[in-house]
Amino acid sequence: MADHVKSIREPLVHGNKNLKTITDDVVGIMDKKPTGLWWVGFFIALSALALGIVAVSYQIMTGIGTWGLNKTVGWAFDITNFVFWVGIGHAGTLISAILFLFRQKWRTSINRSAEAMTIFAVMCAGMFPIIHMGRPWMAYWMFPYPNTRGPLWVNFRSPLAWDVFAILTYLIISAVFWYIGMIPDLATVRDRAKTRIKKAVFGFLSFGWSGSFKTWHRYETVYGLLAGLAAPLVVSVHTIVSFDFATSAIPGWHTTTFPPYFVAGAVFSGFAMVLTLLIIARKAMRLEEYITVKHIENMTKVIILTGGIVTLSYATEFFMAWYSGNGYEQFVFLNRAMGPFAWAYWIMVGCNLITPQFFWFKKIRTNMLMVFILSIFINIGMWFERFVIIVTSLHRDFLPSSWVMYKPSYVEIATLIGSFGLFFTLFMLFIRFMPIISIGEVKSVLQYKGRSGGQK
Amino acid sequence: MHKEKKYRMNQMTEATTDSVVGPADLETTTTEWNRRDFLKTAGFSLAAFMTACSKTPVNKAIPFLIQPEEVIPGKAYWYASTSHACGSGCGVLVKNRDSRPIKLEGNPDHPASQGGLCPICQASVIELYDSKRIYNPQVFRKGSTWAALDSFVLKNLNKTRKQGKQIVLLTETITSPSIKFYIKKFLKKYSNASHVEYDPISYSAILDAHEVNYGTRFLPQYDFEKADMILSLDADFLGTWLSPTQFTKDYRKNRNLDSKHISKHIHVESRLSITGAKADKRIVKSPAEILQLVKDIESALQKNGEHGIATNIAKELKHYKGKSLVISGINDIGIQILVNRINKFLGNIGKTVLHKNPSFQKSGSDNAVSQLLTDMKLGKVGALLISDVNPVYDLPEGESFGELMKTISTTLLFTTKKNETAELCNVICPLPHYLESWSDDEFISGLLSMTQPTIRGLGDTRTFRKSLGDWIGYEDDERILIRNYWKKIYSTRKKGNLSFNQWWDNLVHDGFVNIKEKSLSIGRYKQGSVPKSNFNNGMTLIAYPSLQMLDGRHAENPWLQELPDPISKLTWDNAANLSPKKAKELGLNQGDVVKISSNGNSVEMPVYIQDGQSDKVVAVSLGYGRKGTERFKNLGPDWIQKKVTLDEGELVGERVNHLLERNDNTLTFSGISVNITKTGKTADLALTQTYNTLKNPENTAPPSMKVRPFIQETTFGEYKKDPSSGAHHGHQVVTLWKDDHPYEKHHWGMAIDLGACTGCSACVISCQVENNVPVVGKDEVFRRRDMAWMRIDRYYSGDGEDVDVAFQPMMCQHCDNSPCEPVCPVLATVHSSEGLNQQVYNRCVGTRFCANNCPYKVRRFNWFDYAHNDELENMVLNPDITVRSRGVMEKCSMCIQRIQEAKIEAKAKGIPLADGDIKLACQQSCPADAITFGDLNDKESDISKLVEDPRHYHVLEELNARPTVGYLTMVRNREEEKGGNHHG
Amino acid sequence: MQKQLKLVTLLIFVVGLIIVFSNSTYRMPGNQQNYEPIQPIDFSHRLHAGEMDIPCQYCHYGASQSRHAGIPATSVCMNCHKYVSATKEAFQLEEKESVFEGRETESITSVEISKIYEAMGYDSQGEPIEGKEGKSVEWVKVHNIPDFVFFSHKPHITAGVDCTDCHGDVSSMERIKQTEDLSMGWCLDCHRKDHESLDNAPERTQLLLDCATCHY
Amino acid sequence: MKIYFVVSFDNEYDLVGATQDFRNNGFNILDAYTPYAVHGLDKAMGLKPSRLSKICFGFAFIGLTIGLYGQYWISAVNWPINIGGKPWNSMPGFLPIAFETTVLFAGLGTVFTLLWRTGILPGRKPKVYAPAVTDDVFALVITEETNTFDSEKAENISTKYHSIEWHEKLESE
Repeated sequence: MADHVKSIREPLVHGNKNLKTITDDVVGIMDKKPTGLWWVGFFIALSALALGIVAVSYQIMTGIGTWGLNKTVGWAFDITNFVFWVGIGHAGTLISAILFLFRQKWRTSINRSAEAMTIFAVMCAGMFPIIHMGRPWMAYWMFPYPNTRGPLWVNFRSPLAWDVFAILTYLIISAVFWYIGMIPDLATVRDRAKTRIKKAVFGFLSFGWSGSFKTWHRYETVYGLLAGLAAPLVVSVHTIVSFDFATSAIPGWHTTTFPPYFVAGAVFSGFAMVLTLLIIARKAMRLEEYITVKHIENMTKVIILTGGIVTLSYATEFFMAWYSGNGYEQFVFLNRAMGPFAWAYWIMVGCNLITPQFFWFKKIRTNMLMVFILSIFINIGMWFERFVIIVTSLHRDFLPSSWVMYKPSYVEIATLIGSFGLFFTLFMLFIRFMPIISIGEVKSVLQYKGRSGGQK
Repeated sequence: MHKEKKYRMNQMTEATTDSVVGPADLETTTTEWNRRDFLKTAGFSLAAFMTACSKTPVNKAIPFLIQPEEVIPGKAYWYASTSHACGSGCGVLVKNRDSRPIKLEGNPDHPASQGGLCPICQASVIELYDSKRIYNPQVFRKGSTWAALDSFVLKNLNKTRKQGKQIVLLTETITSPSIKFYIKKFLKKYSNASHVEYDPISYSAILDAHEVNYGTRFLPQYDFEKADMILSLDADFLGTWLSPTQFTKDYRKNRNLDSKHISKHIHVESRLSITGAKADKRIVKSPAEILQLVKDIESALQKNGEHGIATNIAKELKHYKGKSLVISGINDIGIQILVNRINKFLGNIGKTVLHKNPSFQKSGSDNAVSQLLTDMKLGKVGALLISDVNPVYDLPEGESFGELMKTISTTLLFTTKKNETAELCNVICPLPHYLESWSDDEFISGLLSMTQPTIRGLGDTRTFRKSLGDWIGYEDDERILIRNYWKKIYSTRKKGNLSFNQWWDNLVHDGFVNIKEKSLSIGRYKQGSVPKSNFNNGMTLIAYPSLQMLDGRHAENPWLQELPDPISKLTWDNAANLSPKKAKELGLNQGDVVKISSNGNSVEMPVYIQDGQSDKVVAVSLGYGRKGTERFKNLGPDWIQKKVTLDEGELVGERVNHLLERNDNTLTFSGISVNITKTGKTADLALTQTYNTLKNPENTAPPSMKVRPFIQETTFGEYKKDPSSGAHHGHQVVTLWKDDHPYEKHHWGMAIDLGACTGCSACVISCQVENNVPVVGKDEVFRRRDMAWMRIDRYYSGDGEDVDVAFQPMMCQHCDNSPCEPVCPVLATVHSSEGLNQQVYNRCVGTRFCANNCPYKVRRFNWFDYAHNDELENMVLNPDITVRSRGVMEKCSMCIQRIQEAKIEAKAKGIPLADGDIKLACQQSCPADAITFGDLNDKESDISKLVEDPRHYHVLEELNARPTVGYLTMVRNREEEKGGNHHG
Repeated sequence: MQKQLKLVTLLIFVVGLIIVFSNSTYRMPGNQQNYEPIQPIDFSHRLHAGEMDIPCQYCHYGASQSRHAGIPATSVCMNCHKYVSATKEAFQLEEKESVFEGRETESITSVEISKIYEAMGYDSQGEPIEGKEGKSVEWVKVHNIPDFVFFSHKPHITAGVDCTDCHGDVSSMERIKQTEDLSMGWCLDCHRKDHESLDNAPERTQLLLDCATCHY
Repeated sequence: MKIYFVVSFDNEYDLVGATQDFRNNGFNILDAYTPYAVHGLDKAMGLKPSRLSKICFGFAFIGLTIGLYGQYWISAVNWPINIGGKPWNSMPGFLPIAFETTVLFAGLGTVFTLLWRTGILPGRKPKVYAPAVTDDVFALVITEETNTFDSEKAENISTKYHSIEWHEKLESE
């Protein structure tokens, strides 16, 4: 009497898939040889990574002087990249945790790749606090470990100490959340594996998962708990990253609007990066049926929301500066808009304010090429937002005698390219060797959850 | 009456020439694997962590062989000596650590320095350890011994006498009575010899004018303390003119705000100098206009004719008869004669212009030099002995002088360093640095200053006096030559009735002694006629001695090359300063390279737009383009984007001396007509400050704050009415926090009087010497990564010619609620229980958040490992302070090493620390006593009184960082009703 | 069976770790405790400071006046060793031998003391040789404080700290050994104590916990 | 002697129905093996809600106390250092890290308890009762003593819910 319920809602997975075809589609990608497009993407990413590694090792050997910094502008590309990559990381956890708590079923086909993107982005981000140090070989002093110096611990009042804990917790929790979610799929891959090595590797990786429902029952509880923990973590990590600026005394940084402004900016640039990646991945890996236009559309709607919040934040900053009557704050914002770095400021405002407005039109929302291009513009805008916040507030703050211009050095640009290289290399490897889509969860949202396919 | 012995006296009797410590054999014994590399790799590789008993680096401890008494390793002791860095003869105390001098401080009792020193003197200590000095005599550019050199010289001198040619001794002003005596003996021995004196920065016009007016050629002494009214015509007496440290000390004595009136200082100049910056009233005039002004003032004093500004200056001068002082730094006889007449008319002679005990600091004569040039052209000169001057560089006719030298058979140069003249001489006698030689000097008549060696001579050098002594036939050594001379004339010159030996020991111990003035026959005053001066009215050139380079003798000094010019903030270069209007007129902007040419000679240099400069003048600083500065070619860290600032064969800056003119026997440094042409090339100027005013830029100025309130300024009149005038607004300190940190023992504080600070930057160099601050090179300064812990911010207000200048020395403010401490993640910067912000170099990992968060931007970061591989130059490092490696933050530590040393000393003696026991390096060296340091918990200390002073304020008080460094409002003696506080 | 095997290997590993970490041979990098290098001259502190009870500051006179206690110059050794050129027993033995062999008793010099004479540029009898330049003895530094620490003996001597507190019982050491690890924590244990106990430093120690006390 | 009766279905609805039926008929259900978490199967098998959420709260509480007291002890008790004039006990400054340690302890604690409780650990071999359970087959395992097992009723229920396959297996203790 297995009747299937015809839902009035549009099916989440097109092309009347059934359980078997889903497994074949997703695991099939891992068996086939990668397409030419994949190899091209991989080599570009790898060469960028190599350039980055050369630049970073040269900088660590020679000194921070190889960057374009000076005594007034102590941070520029390094912390811009850090905040940029941490920001991108947050979309993944948002999709997998917060949308899970909101029971948004459409997240199932994109949450695995989004979480992977999170971990790779946070790894890129985690690299910068270490290499931006003058003496990275003493970086272990950032941890409060018992030592023979009295013991001399750590300054817990410093936002950088908070950053260390925040980024590490975020990396650990989202990695655990991603891996736990993947264990059932690894088991599926293990059972389908043909070659002995794959069987051994995935056998080891899948922790002996046998699909027992008693395990599933506890697994679902833990998955819910982890989602519950990861959700506030998203908001708290980027709040703490924004504290790096909010708790300082520099005009243009010292505003209480920073935490919500940064979190919205993070989700905004995170979703843009997810869009950029998935539009390529769905084309390259032929997953159009799983990552449907509906998914892309939903994500663009989130971008409209968060884009709006970011624009509101720009306006609030200007209003607060005017309203506060504090001459230094007013100067910083006038200097941002009309000073020497005005070009960066207008790129930022242009990208972050105008691009989301295009998504109001359904035609644009569903046109993959347009969405791809706009998502890139958003990330350019968001990179410049962090650059403008950091450099313009530093290069002209209180005493005019220390006003200075900043120009990036080649090593700094190479490090930025290197960080993109690292991100895309890891993502390419993930696409190639891991199940891109969470098989278990997609199966659980099929219209007809059985073997014989949709129309019985 | 033997005083309590404070300073050590050099016991060495004879200059030990046998075992000489050359630079080569100064190897140190660190093993190849020193501790810092070990820790660095340990941090990097965990392997060291695993090895149970890693090979410990073996360090040696090597004691003395024979223990010299009173020398305890690690304990500093002091010598009293005299500085020969710039020829104004300040008395110095030389701090000696482990038998090497590392720091100079002014001798508080010495009348010339009165405790202060100028930046040039502070920086001259590194030139002692210059591995590129000449360390042994050279004949025909081959190293040889003194004996061979002496025989060669004597042989040639006799040969020249036989040929009937002249022997010329060309020297700078000789201030040592013993050298004058031995020169007289030398001239007696060689009848055809003559002695010519000249000063690279010539003052001969003053001496010649006094010859016209008083019959004898002398330079009077100027007493700024008694001068209630000072009219200075382009004489930078607070910066580079004659004896700036002494003048600054005296100038400040007469500006005590508590007395009923303070001195009034009117300054007339064509370029902006630091004296002009401090003047109460500053008038900008080109040299020709200054000549006209002096004429008008002189005639206005005689009450004939109405001459506008000249008449009210004359009126004021008459008001201060007998208590005023008129001086001029322009090397033109006409102007100097007019100045003499005005001083005579006002009755200042004997009051502020002292003729009875004149100054012997400058007695060079341009006339004698032009005479020498004609003789050399006629080939009359057979032997040329040059001592410690560089004529090929200094004189306008430098090239031709060089050619003529080639025609002379024996040319001999006494010098410490290779320079332009040394290349053309066939005999070079290396001179010792003044810190390793004996000398007696009478810079001011009646004051004998002693110079004694503070280290055993590096290299095989010999002084000019010893060489003369050997050639005349005296066999004994340096010290005996001086001692015997003074023993002979002791009876005629002694004051008081000490035995000679006792007198001599006091002299060597104290560094100076007052002796009877030599009577100078000064004739009756004659009006004298004013010769026609040839300043022309078009575009003229002014070549001025810059505060760091003076006449270029210290061009090889890295500290001075990197010291930013107090006005233009330019380092490692000299530039053609043009006024903004003139530059716009010629279509030039900053950094364009222009060609300045005048009658055939030309020079190419970048333009610097200088506010407050006359439109008819282009000002260029002397002392640059000196051979020997090519050593700085690859100074500074090496990395891919490093811009090599000196190409092959290029020198630091451009030589300008060949543009000077010599008309009717005086060397004119200003008023030379030039024309300026664009060359289309551009050059980077390494400036340490590129935004020069407290006004916000036009397009981004917020309505609520047009001008930033960091400088408070008022006039003396308003100050008398309301002492807190000029203050911006009271700031009431509000805090939510419980005060967990009361300062029970000490609470160190500092106050800087903006009215006193002249911007001379002696504090910047003194701080650099004391705290081992590295030199980074032109490219790094251009990238704004200079390392000096102190910077002097110079803010203009007003624009064009009528500009007010304010100097604000800015260093770490040691805030109580410091923004930098809470943001450091590894506790590398924390607050001490005595109110100081501590920067722990070995704990810092270099995140640089503290530097970003500091509102005053006073923190410096070690971007690279700055090279310390010159073994000899490392001798100047202060052993009490760690030399920072790369990746570490550093900043003003308020000379914590001096505070600790004084506390340890007081605790050892069991007496409490008194106010004034601790003097910071900057405070000690300041000629204007602008910096006060002390314990805020001690209510009787100077600093506590200053904190209560209504003039006292903090910069950025509204941030509630609660800095402990306070500033005092600048008070100018000026009547303008708007209080002159453009600074708003 | 397979489970027991795993348990056993785990146990061995833990025990091994405890052995390695606990015994004194293992030291963190930079910790020089029990460092006892061979010196160029086998100078015995037991004999000089112990038996003959020469006060520390006779040779290390810098301790009360400067940051370095200072190793004595060779001329300080010569104050006594100009007369003492060998041990008393050696002299008595020589006398007995010379009487036995019926020859003159020459003055003998022990091996170590001859090194002093050689350093001073003297002959084996301790007489100066014309024109011979002496060379200081290159002692091996035992107590090496890192160069970013400004340790000064003077305030410690003023505060009445005894030499043995930091250098251990030197008067019983044949060769100087670093007994304490001289780590920052070790110094702070003393700096944290209230100093009523020490005679003339009765102040509270909060001042001594400032970083600038030792790091600048 | 125990007997294991394994029945496989090809869709989740049959599995849930069959499980409910077996339980009503008093069979002892060992476990079900499904490719994904079937909704409603836990009620059908009569599983109690998992105690892991309480354990998660426990770990979170531990994390919070360690975070807060740890920072206070370090900053104000062990070595109080004056940092920018801030009071010794600057509680607001300790909150961010306290939150992070709470989440970290809660997350890791719960996950390790899960892995330990369900026995899925790296290198473990899976227990396989029916093939392709991780692909598209839904299996149910009943275990009874051999003598009390009514195999005939079991087969009726299996066929009633169109089971695709079933078999019995004897497992020696």
